[in-house]
Amino acid sequence: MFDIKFNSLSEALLMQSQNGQNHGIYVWSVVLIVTLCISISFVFYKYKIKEISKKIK
Amino acid sequence: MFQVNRAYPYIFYLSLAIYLFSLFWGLFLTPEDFVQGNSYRIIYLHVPASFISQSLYLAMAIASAVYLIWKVKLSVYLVRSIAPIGAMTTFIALISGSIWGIPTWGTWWVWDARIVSTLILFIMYLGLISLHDSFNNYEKADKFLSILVLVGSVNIPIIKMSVEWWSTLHQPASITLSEKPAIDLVMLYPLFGSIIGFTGLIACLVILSSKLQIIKREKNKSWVKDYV
Amino acid sequence: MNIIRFEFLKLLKKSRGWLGPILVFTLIMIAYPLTVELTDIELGQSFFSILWIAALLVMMLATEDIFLEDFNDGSLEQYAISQNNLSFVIGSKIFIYWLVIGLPISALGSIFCFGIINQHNFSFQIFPVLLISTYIFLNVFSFGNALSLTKGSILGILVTLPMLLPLLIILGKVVIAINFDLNYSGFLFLLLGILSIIIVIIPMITSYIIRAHLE
Amino acid sequence: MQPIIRAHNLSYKINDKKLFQGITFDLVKGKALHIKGENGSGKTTLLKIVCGLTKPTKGDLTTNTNKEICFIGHKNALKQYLSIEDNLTLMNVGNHQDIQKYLSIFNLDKSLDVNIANLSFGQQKKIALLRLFLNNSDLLILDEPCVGLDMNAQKILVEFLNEELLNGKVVLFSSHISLDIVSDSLSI
Repeated sequence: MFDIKFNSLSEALLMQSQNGQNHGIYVWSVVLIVTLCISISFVFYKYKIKEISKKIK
Repeated sequence: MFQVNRAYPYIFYLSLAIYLFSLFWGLFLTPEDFVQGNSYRIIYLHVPASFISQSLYLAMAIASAVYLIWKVKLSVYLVRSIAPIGAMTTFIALISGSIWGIPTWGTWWVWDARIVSTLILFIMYLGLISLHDSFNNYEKADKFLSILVLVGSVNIPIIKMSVEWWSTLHQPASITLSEKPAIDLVMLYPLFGSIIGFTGLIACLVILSSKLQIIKREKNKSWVKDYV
Repeated sequence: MNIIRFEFLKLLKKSRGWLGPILVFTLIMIAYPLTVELTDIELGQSFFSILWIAALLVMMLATEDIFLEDFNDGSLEQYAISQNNLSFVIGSKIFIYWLVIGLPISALGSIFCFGIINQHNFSFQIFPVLLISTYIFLNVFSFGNALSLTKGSILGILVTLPMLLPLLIILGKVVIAINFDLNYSGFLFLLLGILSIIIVIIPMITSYIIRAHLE
Repeated sequence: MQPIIRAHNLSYKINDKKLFQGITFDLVKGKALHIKGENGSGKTTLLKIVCGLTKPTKGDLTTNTNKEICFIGHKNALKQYLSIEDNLTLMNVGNHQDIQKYLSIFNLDKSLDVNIANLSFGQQKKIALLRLFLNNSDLLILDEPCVGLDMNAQKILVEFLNEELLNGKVVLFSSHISLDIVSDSLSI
């Protein structure tokens, strides 16, 4: 159950399926978008809180 | 607020760890899906986001009911701070869904019941934000926001129902595609993990966002000045 | 009863308030066949979607200053102070708008339906549906307009339009039902049921919103 | 005697900024109260609180009248696109016995079919004041009633108010200029 299904990094990036299509681009672009959205909102809120704290001081 | 502040790093790192671990599990350790190939791995990102996007609305509805009945100011701050995060998760759900659609359905957009109702949800989130921001008097804005959230929450099941009803006639083929294939336990564990982890991360975002709202709205209070 | 009479007088004397929407509706109905090749089948195919969208847009237009004018000149203030029930005032206002704008538009819609589809049973069956749906549209849009009272009607529409999408779906279903002679009265009762809920709730919520605006 | 208005410790905040606080007054029949204050000190808000349009942040207010409150605010509640006659109908004072008297005092009886939009600011204000002159209430609330009025109309207004006070009505008004009315005054 716990063995990695891809042999190399490039294989993991491509994610070739049994029908021969490479699905890596879809999976990784979604991963990228999700990480970007979440991290940007974290940075945004931290920055905003800092900004408003400075103003109040 | 101080207690939440102390708990915040624990929640953050724990849920981040759970999320990353389940993502790793889902992306690399689970077997390939027989029908959809490797593209099904998007499920570990897509399902948590769409789950959260709806539960956030529910949370907003509860909070605005609390505001309208008991006039608890904190709950309307919560409503206002959830709205942009809800919009963001709905956006993630929409985008990841449509990217997932390219390899599996052959098209990035289908007029399918779930997609349309998610899109409507997204528009509603944006409408809530723009409504609240267009008023300078916070008390008015709070009232209107909570009324609209409540009215919208009555509407969401109706929208879902009617949209589903509608699309079964027009697009009988796509419906079966959007339904998940009976999922194997091996794939289910990391899915649960990613849902829990994502929920934790979003909870952290909500905490940050409501902190911002509280500081913004109570900036004249002395305890806020002491705090910052 | 006085309130209904006064609102009627006000709306009737403000001709751009009621004539404008009706003319826009007529223009859309006239303009639509010009965009399609003039063969009857194609015209009929998308006529109903145009009809519903036109009704929706025109109701949007009609409610644009349903409360704004009264708010700006202070009449709403007087209503709120007086012993009249504010939600009754709002309900009768919406009713008058429907009587003066929604009713003619429904009649026009079914006349155009007869002209374009050329089947009289269609236009007879579409008339009550139009009557009910315009009333629902008016109610929901006045709720949106009350929310964004001083901030322009675009915001109100943005906020309420998502809530009307289910209704559009039902209206689409009604046309199919008429087409295949299925369960038409069932849909009519469904629409009536929706209307009877909305007609009670919307004035109540709207009066709460308007009181908040007057603070 | 039971007071018509009893205000106790009223305060009002807007966006967490204090507008006024600790306002207490009682008004019995036949008394008038002149509310004074700078611009932005909350006179209009206080009057709106008494009308019941706004809720005070703190404090209680009880009004003891069965009849409707007569409120003349900054906004005239007149329809610009309607004639004077139609506006009077809308005010529900169209067939009051004194209506001809006041119309002729203000020199408006000859132009009943003129649209409000074609009248001057002062004339519009006079028509809005007809709501006061033909009132049917115990409690009269006036927010800056003299803005835009000529001396003659101001005199008529003051005379009318004094007469109403003798009739046992309660008057609450805010004004920058002092009016010749026997009244207590309250500065906020």
